[in-house]
Amino acid sequence: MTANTGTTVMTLLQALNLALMEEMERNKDVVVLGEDVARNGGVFRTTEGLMAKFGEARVIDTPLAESGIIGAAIGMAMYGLRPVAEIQFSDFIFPAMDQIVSEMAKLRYRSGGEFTCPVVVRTPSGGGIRGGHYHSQSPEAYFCHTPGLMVLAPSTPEDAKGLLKSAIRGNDPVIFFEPKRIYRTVKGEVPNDPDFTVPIGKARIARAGKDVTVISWGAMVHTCLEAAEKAARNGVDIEVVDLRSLVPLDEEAVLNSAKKTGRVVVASEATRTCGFASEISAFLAEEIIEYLEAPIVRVTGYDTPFPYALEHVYMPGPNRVLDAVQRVMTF
Amino acid sequence: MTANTGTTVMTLLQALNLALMEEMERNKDVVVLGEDVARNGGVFRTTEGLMAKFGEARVIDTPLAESGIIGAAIGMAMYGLRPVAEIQFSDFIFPAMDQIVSEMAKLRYRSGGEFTCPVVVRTPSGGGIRGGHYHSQSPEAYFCHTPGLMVLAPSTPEDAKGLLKSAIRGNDPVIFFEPKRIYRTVKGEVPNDPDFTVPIGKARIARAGKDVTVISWGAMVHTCLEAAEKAARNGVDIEVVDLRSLVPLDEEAVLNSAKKTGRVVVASEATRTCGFASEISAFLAEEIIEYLEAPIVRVTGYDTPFPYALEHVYMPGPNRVLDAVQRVMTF
Amino acid sequence: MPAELLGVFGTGGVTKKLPVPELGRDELLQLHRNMVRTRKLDERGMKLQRQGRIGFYVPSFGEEAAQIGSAAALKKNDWVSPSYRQQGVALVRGVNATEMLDNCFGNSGDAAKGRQMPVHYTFRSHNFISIGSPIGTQIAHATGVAMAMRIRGDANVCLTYLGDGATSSNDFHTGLNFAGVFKSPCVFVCINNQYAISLNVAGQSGSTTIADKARAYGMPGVRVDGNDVLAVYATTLAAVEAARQGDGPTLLELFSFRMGPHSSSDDPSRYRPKVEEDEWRAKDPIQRFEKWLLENKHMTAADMAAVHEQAETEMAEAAKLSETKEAPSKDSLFEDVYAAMPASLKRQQAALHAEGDAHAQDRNAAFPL
Amino acid sequence: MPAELLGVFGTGGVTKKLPVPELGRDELLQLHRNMVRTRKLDERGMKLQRQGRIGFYVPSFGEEAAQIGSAAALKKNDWVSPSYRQQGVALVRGVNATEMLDNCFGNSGDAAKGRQMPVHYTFRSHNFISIGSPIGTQIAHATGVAMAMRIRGDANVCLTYLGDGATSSNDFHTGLNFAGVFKSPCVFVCINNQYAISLNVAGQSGSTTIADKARAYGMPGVRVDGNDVLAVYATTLAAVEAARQGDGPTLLELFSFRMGPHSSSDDPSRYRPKVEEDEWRAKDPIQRFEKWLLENKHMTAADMAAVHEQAETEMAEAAKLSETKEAPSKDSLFEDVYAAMPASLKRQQAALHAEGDAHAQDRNAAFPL
Ligand SMILES: Cc1ncc(C[n+]2csc(CCOP(=O)(O)OP(=O)(O)O)c2C)c(N)n1
Ligand SMILES: Cc1ncc(C[n+]2csc(CCOP(=O)(O)OP(=O)(O)O)c2C)c(N)n1
Ligand SMILES: [Mg+2]
Ligand SMILES: [Mg+2]
Repeated sequence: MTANTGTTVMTLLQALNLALMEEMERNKDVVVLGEDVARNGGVFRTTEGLMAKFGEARVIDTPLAESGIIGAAIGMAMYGLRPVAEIQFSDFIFPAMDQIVSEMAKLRYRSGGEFTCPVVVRTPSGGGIRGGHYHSQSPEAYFCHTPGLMVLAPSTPEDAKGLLKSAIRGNDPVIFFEPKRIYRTVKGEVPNDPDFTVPIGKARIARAGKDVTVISWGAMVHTCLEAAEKAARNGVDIEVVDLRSLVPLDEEAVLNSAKKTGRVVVASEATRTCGFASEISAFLAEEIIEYLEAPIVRVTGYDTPFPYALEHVYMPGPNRVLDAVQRVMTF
Repeated sequence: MTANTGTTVMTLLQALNLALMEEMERNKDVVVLGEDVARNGGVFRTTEGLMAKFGEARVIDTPLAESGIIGAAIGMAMYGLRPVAEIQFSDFIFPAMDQIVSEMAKLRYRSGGEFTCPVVVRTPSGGGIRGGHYHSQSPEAYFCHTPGLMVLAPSTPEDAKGLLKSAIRGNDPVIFFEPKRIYRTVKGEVPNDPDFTVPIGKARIARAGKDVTVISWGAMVHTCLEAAEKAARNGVDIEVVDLRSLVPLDEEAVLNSAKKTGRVVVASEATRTCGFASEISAFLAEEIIEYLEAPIVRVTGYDTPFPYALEHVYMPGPNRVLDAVQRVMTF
Repeated sequence: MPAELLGVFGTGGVTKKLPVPELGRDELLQLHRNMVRTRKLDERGMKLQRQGRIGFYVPSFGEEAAQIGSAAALKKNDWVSPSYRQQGVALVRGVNATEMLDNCFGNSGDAAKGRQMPVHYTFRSHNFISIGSPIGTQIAHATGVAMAMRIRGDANVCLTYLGDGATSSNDFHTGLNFAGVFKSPCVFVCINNQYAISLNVAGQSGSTTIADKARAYGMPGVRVDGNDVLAVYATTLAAVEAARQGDGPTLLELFSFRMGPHSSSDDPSRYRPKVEEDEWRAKDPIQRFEKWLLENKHMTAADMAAVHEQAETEMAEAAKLSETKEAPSKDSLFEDVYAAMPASLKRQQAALHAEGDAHAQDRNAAFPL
Repeated sequence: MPAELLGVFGTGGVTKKLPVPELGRDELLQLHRNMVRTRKLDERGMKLQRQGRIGFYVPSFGEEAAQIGSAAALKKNDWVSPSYRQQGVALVRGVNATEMLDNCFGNSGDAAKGRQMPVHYTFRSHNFISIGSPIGTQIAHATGVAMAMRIRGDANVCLTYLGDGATSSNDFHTGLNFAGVFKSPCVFVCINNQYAISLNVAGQSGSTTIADKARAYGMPGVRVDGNDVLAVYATTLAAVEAARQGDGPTLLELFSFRMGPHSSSDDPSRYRPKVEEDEWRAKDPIQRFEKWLLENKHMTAADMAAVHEQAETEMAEAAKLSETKEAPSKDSLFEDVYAAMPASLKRQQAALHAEGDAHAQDRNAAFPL
């Protein structure tokens, strides 16, 4: 047991594991279910140790059916539990799409608030692990386009822990995208207080700056920060906004930063057309176009399936972000 | 048999039925499958008469499983057929999401072009028939965000026929959204020539104008045209761009109109966040922001599930389009 | 060897006769009364639709025994995960007709706040889960509810209803498979009315019976004459109590017939022979039960007439009451999307208010289908 | 009564003995050779992965009889809809090892143009469908291919492979259900290796056997000793020929064991007892077949040693060849998304070119997992 004060340095993966431990400890209605989550502790080991501690009744290895995982989680939630469902890779969320879009997202609304659906769907997302087509995608936009769902995408251990805890304690369904590429490489201070949470719907200024606003989320935030360090050496001061929460969006934080700098880049790994980067861009073009000194430039994955051998060409790196920054600075 | 020259006035529904008749006649690899499409002729009667004419082997009533319909259609297409699959309402496409996103869209790419997937998925879409939550949605954005798919959404009988025929003859998978609200109410001249097609990827200027560009697709085009007539009476000259094809997008047509007027409204029935309206907006804000005299305003459904009793409040009508036009005109 | 067809009345192709279940006279009359109420509610719903007073209706004609007999086997704390043809089940759970018709009118009295099409009910206080349109999804929910019951250690059961068409859905497979693995206290009641809109059950699956599908999930499959309310009651009770005692789930096939159209939008003459309908009209579950009640002297013809008349009046009055209630407020459009309204929805709501009544014209436009 | 376990060798829990199928010596040796080649290919694949030469590998250790025996029952014009553990099947279809290892290296020789992870093959000219990772989807494709064969009037059969885990997927249900309804010429071969990553088959489904699931779809279910290549061959042939003659589909359960890890990323010691692995090592399908071949004097020990050595050399040389081929071109990133490249992709491609080599640094960054 860690002390209730101070912080501990840990990886993003450890922070997630700790969040699950603490919430299961705190509330016996919290249950975990998914493929390989119990005995095997998850293919990424995010649920390691949970079965040993909380037993097979609350940490459940399910058959291989995402539709069943989410469908069962919805039923559990209606009965009063707080299921945390794992989808092994976010690429495999699509067999559950009907349960998520037609049921989970609409249940509160269509029942006039009689039934609620506090299910948290945790799912590792994004590229950079040489996973090719089906172990690399960033499908967050599908869920952002589905009213009734909250969509979270933390980038630091602290936020990962704090947001996962908020999601589990909240009363809405949440799709929680975990940046698997940086599960083990990004470390950071995480508050020890088991009641530490991060509020849903608040962005984080990952780096303050005055020349250009770069908006991002998930693993890509680190790419943007790297770009910002490089730019600083060339005298360009980038503000990096880490959205953390895509839905609900911290509109104020986005508007304020964009108004302040007048130049905006939105960076995301997902394919370009109809991605969440487009939404941010459209929001700004509708709300504060008069403040903008340059086009709103999107840095994204290409409109192709996710490749294997050419992954490193496909994924936007810091230099691609810098190209966009250059474009908006020199417009 | 109609003559090969001239035109015939018909409803959108009749135009779709005729397109299916002609393509099945033309190529015996074309088969139709779906729920209630054969004996019953489709719940909207779009496939009426096909079974009588082409037999049960080519017009197939399937069991109740969208995943099976699309999965089987993919297999058929790989073997060399050209299946036209019906999803009874676009709201019910989600059980097939895995087959569409993970398989249909990626098959050509992931096989290096060895396997192709010329499946056309026809599906009635949109609100306005008092269908509530599950018979009214406009889910086109999910598919626009999925590289490998073409996404079409005609608004007139001529385009409905011409685009469906192009889709069936083409070699890519197509999601074909039919504007069910206007199946029977919109009539128009349709060329008799059985080889008449409308090219995929070309927008249509539904109404030329010089003051404001209003971009739309599907049934909403008619709402925009109605708004344009009203605006004309007040001396505002609206250009209505009917995209017809969302993916691939006629970028040139969109850019040209927006540059010409400098004021853009994008109108769509779908929920707002991450809708295709946002994509158009983001595209313009990235490519030609310097031409714009005003914010790019989106007129869309609200970010709620689709309601029943208040459908008429939810759906954007001509006056809501006019409010947006007013906003961009008076900016 | 395919599953046997069980029945108490012993007619209609039954291959194995069951004993009459132990039920007191009051209970028998209650079954009868609810079957008649269901019929009358459906007649009223269809009439309201034909008159243009409500937009849509889904009758359950012919499925009264299947609904009433099965629902009667549940206890108050048990849960129901219904599909959209379960108005009779709701009546047994204690819902009153006005609550249902409020939904059909989409008025401000509707628990779903007028947000769904008619017959998409939600009755939380009756443990009757909100109904959606997508076929099959409720099956997996039932399994989840039952899993939760076990995790909590509650001696409750979740019973779900599904059609023959729904047996083809993804969630039939996952719902039954999960329940089989976790031995969840769940009963899967398939009302096989032989049609999924226009598709006959023979085109729905290659299996000889639906009950036979249970074997794929390691659970018992039981096939029952679904127009025999006593057989439905007895077999459901056995399955429910087995589930309650930890013996795991059962798949129950209630073999019946959809006597009416699929919904008020449907025209069965396009796809099924009249003789089939005539044949099944002779097996009307209410008439069969009434015959048995008369023969066994539980009721007189006069008693029955009174029940019919009361139910008729009940439904007429419920309709009258529902029709007077006003529409939901514009503000309700934005509520209940989330527990708390996010900034984006507040802005959208404010924009709607700003429109004022300027758009009344849009709103009153007639819809074309 | 659950399905019987059929076998020719008659060991390993077999409850019903089958006659030795009529196969000439060449055919027997061909089965043996392909089993050994599969083993050697897998050993090579794992080695290349451990050496860091390829990024990932999925061995099929223990499933050689299941793959080779079943694939040998097909004709050239038949189709295969595989999952990701079917390298042995590809060898039988006539694919050479270099074609496979080109895929594992993701090089420009790969038919999939280096776009997929290792072992995700595509061999159009061998009627071997492109492999995806999502579990189960290929099952519905097989049904569609078979439906198309019937529509075209071709006397071909489509055979699909799936794991025990895949029996829980949506598309297992829809694929088998559609095939049952349309009597499609399809054979569903489930290689029950008893594990889906860490989950034992007992946790996958409540049904006693996988073959038992066939009844839900009105098709025969056959359970076979999957480590007995002759039994696999004989039962698959019967199913394939029945399908070809219009008698409809069969579900075949090949009962086997995954002797290796799930993939090169997996560590089975976390979730399964060593004794289980030891027990099954004694049932190694290659050893069992070799024992039979020796006993029946089809081969000598020296013959066998030669086969092993040849296969070893074949795979080593294939790997050497594949390793020298260069990476796919940057331009290939944008090809094959559509039949023709749309304007948006042309712009994206042009932007990449405009970057030139400025981003070499991004591209050479090591990946952290
Ligand atoms: C996923 C999905 N696909 C299609 C539909 C359209 N649809 C509504 S009811 C129905 C038939 C259902 O048949 P069955 O399950 O037998 O129930 P019944 O109507 O006979 O009670 C269909 C196809 C739907 N609601 N959901
Ligand atoms: C839809 C989907 N969910 C999860 C996964 C991750 N996954 C890959 S293989 C596997 C287990 C498959 O087991 P089985 O079907 O028995 O095949 P085997 O690996 O034993 O050959 C899982 C869960 C996936 N690929 N697809
Ligand atoms: Mg039915
Ligand atoms: Mg397995």
